[in-house]
Amino acid sequence: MRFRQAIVAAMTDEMTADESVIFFGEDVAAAEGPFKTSEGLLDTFGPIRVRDTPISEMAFTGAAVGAAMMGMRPVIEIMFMEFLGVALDALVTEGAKMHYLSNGEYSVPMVVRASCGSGLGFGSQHSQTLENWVAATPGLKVVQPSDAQSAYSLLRASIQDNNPVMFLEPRILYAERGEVDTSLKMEIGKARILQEGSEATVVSLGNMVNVAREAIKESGLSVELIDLATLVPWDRQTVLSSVKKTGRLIVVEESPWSGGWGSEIVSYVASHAFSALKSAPFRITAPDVPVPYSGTLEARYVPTAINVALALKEAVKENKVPQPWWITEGVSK
Amino acid sequence: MRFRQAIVAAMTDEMTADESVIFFGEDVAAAEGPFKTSEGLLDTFGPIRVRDTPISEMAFTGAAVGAAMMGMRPVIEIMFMEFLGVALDALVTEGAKMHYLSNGEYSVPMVVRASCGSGLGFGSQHSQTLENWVAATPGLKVVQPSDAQSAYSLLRASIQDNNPVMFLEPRILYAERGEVDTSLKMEIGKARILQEGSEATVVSLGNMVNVAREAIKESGLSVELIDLATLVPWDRQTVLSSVKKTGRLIVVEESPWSGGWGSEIVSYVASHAFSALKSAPFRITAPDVPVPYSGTLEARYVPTAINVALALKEAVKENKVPQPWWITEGVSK
Amino acid sequence: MSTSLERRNSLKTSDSKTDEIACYERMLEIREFERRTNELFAAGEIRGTTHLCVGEEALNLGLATVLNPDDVIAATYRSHGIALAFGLSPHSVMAEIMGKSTGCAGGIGGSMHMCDSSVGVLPTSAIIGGGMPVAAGAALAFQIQKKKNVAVAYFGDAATNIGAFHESMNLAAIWKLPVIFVINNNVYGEYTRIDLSTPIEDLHIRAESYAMPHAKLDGMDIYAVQSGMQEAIDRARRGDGPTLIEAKTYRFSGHSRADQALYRPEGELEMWQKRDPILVTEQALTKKGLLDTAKIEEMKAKAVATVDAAIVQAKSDPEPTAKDMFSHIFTSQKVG
Amino acid sequence: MSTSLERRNSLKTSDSKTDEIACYERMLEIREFERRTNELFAAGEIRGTTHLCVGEEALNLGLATVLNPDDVIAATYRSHGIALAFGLSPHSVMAEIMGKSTGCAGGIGGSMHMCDSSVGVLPTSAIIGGGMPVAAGAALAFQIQKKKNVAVAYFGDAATNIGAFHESMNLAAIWKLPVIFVINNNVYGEYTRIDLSTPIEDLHIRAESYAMPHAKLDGMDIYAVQSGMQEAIDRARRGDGPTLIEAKTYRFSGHSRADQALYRPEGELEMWQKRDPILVTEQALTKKGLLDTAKIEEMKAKAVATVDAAIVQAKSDPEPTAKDMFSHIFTSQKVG
Ligand SMILES: Cc1ncc(C[n+]2csc(CCOP(=O)(O)OP(=O)(O)O)c2C)c(N)n1
Ligand SMILES: Cc1ncc(C[n+]2csc(CCOP(=O)(O)OP(=O)(O)O)c2C)c(N)n1
Ligand SMILES: [Mg+2]
Ligand SMILES: [Mg+2]
Repeated sequence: MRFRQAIVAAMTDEMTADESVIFFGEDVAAAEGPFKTSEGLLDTFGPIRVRDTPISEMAFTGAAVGAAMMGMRPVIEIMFMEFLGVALDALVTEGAKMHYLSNGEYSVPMVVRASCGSGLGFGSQHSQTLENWVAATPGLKVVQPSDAQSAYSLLRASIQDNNPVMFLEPRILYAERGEVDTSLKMEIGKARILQEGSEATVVSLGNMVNVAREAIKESGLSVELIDLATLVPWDRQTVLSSVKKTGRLIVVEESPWSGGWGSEIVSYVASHAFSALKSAPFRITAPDVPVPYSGTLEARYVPTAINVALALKEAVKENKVPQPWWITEGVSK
Repeated sequence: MRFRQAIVAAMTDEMTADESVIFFGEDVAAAEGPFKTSEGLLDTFGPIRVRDTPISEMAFTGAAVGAAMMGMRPVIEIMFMEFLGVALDALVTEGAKMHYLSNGEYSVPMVVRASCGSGLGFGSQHSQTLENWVAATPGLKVVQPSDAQSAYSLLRASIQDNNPVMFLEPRILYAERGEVDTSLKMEIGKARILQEGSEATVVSLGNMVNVAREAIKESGLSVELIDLATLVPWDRQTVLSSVKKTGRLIVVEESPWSGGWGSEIVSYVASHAFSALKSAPFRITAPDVPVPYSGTLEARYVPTAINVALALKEAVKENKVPQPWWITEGVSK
Repeated sequence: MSTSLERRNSLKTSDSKTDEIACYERMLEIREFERRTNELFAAGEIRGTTHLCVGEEALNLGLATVLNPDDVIAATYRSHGIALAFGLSPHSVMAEIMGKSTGCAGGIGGSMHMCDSSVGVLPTSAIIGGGMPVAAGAALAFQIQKKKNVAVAYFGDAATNIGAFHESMNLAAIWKLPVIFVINNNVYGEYTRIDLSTPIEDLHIRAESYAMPHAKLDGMDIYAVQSGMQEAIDRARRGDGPTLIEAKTYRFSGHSRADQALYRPEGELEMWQKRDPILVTEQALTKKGLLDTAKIEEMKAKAVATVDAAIVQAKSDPEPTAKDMFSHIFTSQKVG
Repeated sequence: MSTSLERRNSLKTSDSKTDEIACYERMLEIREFERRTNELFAAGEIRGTTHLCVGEEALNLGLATVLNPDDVIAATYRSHGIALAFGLSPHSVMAEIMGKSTGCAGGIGGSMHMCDSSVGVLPTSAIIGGGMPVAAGAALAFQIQKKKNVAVAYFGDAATNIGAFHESMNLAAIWKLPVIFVINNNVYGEYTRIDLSTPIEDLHIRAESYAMPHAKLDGMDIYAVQSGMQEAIDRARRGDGPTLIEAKTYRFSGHSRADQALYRPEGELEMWQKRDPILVTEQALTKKGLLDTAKIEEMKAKAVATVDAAIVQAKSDPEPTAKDMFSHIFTSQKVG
């Protein structure tokens, strides 16, 4: 099934299994979601549990917090991750802190689904991944699937989780197909080793996992590919073990060079597997620019398989840290 | 003068030098600022240029963007950094992208001043540093002074800058005194080497610079202390050169263990000064918890000079990466 | 020691006269509590910040008595009075303010963060507007669960200028949620008089933007609060949706901490002091023959003693330990 | 090639009859532009998304003619019509939509991000509510600079439920800013009819919450737009503060991209088509003897040719280069 259908399936299965799961967002009910990620939900579960909201992200995100505290399991959809910019307080400063501030008396089992990422020509205000807005929030989990299977399994796990979960869906994947075994469970906080390898470890997240997979193939090297899947709390153990085995770490990410999530991984590994490293760990990222609209430029914005493959070869064969393309090409510093 | 007076002085001097500088925020005019960071400004510059706003962070942050585009140089005060959670869009998604989206036709010379940090018993929703909300925003500069002098010089530089600047003021420093030479200029993007050393490089920001300074003294080691001062764009060159000289990097930060800004530094240095590193670079951070209110706990929340000193010794003398206290004490994983 | 629920229920017994006196007594307790809090703060025995509820006791008690313990309230940092009225003991509130492990939030929250799930006090928010959508969401849960409970969002006059107010009101109206938005219009937002930040006088008319019923009531008079609120609560329980209530009160103290409130126009405080909610209740009860001077003195002495005992106990209570700081980050169980 | 400013000024000459015809012609241009945009999108020649302005041409032109080129407008993603009306050439708008370096934002912005400082078109925002405080801020600058200029915030009906609307209105009112908030009430927000998200019918009454003057006007009639806006603009230039205007229009197209708008009640589109702004203008001008069938046909043909030429040119224009993506992140100079 398609990635977006995996979302629908996970929602359907959780709403069937648990009456307390409710769902709301802009145009998610009657219109079945701007990205068709809620096809059939209104029909199946009715207008009490599946609701369209006004354009009021602060109100409906905060409402999810309150409903979760009163025993429901709300899932909400933030159409584009950027829209959390008008509602961050409700999630990060209220929702994520309620369990703590209630001394454990209330829990906030809610999921904020948001589409993210570039590649579809939506321009600077509708194309970022923005993990950084939520990643340093004790009390909030952050999940990002990379294919239909993980979308299905991780969304179910997120809905079942008793804590607030930010569930980031790479928009470019919605139409992608993949096998989905609905009996397969995945745990939040567990990375997936997608392929084993001995010469380097590549850690990635979301759609960059697919870019990395292609790059590894292209490179012809023996590279271990880890889909982080959960960014908070991330699977330090799996990554560390892998790097201790391969001796090299490359993070491939869609976020900007400055401030992107990959630094967290490189930094931790540099601290805790230092002596195992055969060469310098590094990140391959987007440049420090807002996402450009032009198709030609947007295609260059995120790391490409070709670039990643070249970087992998440089890293493994020459123990080098490749410069980003904008530096080698002299278009920026 | 006190840190907060340095803020007042910088504001006064810029408002005197440039008529286009205006200032608004909650209770900044008649009441002269909740932290007395605008003493005398209303009296001196009058109610047209110095204004109290309603409690409407989204509106007045966005208004600063619009006023900046029309030739003013607005400075606004966000009383506690957390309040940007209701206004992030205006700064990050509008203000920081306007120059880009106008193809260079408009500029947005504005400064968002915000108090940040823990230590004063303000609890979970009024004590974070939250650099992560703004750090991955191409188009936005992020500055954080560590003493009265840098508060003065960097605020002036920020107001003179033609781009949006997030100016983070460690609240705990407001009452601290320090020498201020008003003729001293500091550049955004330049780190300050506060003391030279040969055995390790400590990189820090804001009030943690002071903690680090004390720790270094306490440790008796020869440690180079770098006050990053600007987080975006940070001074990669100064940090790299220092680490190449000392062979060790320790970042001391107030943000949480997961997602804090220090990873950016450790990651970059691990990538670009790998062979110069004598031992693993690491971070000393706050734990992954919301800031607790209790004075006893809050005192443990941020790195202390004693803890940092111990860590420095372990790092330099034993080439070890010390575990954070919550792990050694077994109170958390 | 009575529980929060018992203390709450003690305001609503089978005898309405007893209840009236109990409410008066609780108001005295709040007043005394805030007096001592202020003193302790000035003496440096409390850190951080505090926002006193002096002048708002009638509103606090009015809400506590018209709501049921299984209704919920999402209030603000200015919430000692709400907490005490809703049933929390002076000890658990004071211990919280002192950061002790026996505090209602284990000393983790502090003065701005009161909480007690047994009487529906949701963790109070220190962010303006933070609690409004949360209250709407709690009401949504009640609606879906087909419960008759209601949620109250309780906030200040100046908070009506934040975006969350607008969005929450609209959402509540379009979904007909059983939520009551209560503006505690105490005339000031921090150091700014409401008329300097807001171009209308009667804030409750903002409900018209959402075709929502609205009313103003005298927040200095507990009976006015009770009857004004009752209508809104009945509407909500009936399934007829939300209401915006504006309670006119006055902030007798400064905004927080050491604020001397020098920005107040001359005579304003004195004018409002004539309508001091405790005085108003005292007069009403005296008139009804339920109180006399002796009884009043006795009750005031009792409030002094109760609060003092709470402080003594809180002072000697243990601090939370480092482990407590890590206890409630993530939970494996659904609670609440 | 005329500049944006010349194209803008050509709508406001010394001869009002010429102007009326020029406006009609521009409306035809917008209509044809959107028709072709839709076609190109369907044919896969444009990526991303587009939001058409069909049905809103009278409002676009009304605003362009009552504002001066040194006034500013902060509009939304639905802004091809605003851009063209305000003076941008079909080529610079189409090139932007096609992501070419000759586009008004250098191909960096795309369909949702129009901009031209020479005629006061601030970068349009793709975030609901994003432009409202920005417009208020521009007005603040004008006020402080003692200029007589005004700023317009232009947004949709559904955008009146976002927090920024409330906050910006209140701020503008309390500071008496020369800003006009213009609701383009085209009945839908995405796929949702406004009455399903908003419990009132006349959105402009929300101005009462800020003691702000407000009015409704017929957005299908350029003369109604002009006269309704003029009063608001005069008020702002006089220093008497902001106004909320609700222009009633109808979104003849779907929300964006491939939306077929199947959610529309039967007959609704047809009803509104009778009030098609181009038809309305055509009839008015014909009645005044300024237009006849032949002239109309000629002008329509001209619009077709103009837009076609713009598309042909835009197609052959160069793509931006990698360097362009880095050109405008930080600036060393104050511009604008
Ligand atoms: C979003 C946000 N902005 C600003 C503040 C700072 N602040 C705390 S209380 C307050 C005044 C609130 O006034 P009001 O709503 O009237 O409530 P009162 O304090 O009078 O009870 C302000 C501005 C905040 N906590 N949150
Ligand atoms: C904060 C935010 N929330 C949601 C969206 C997604 N969105 C884009 S257009 C739109 C509908 C807006 O409707 P309206 O304001 O009536 O304007 P119209 O499109 O009809 O011109 C929505 C929900 C957004 N861009 N920003
Ligand atoms: Mg108030
Ligand atoms: Mg609309």
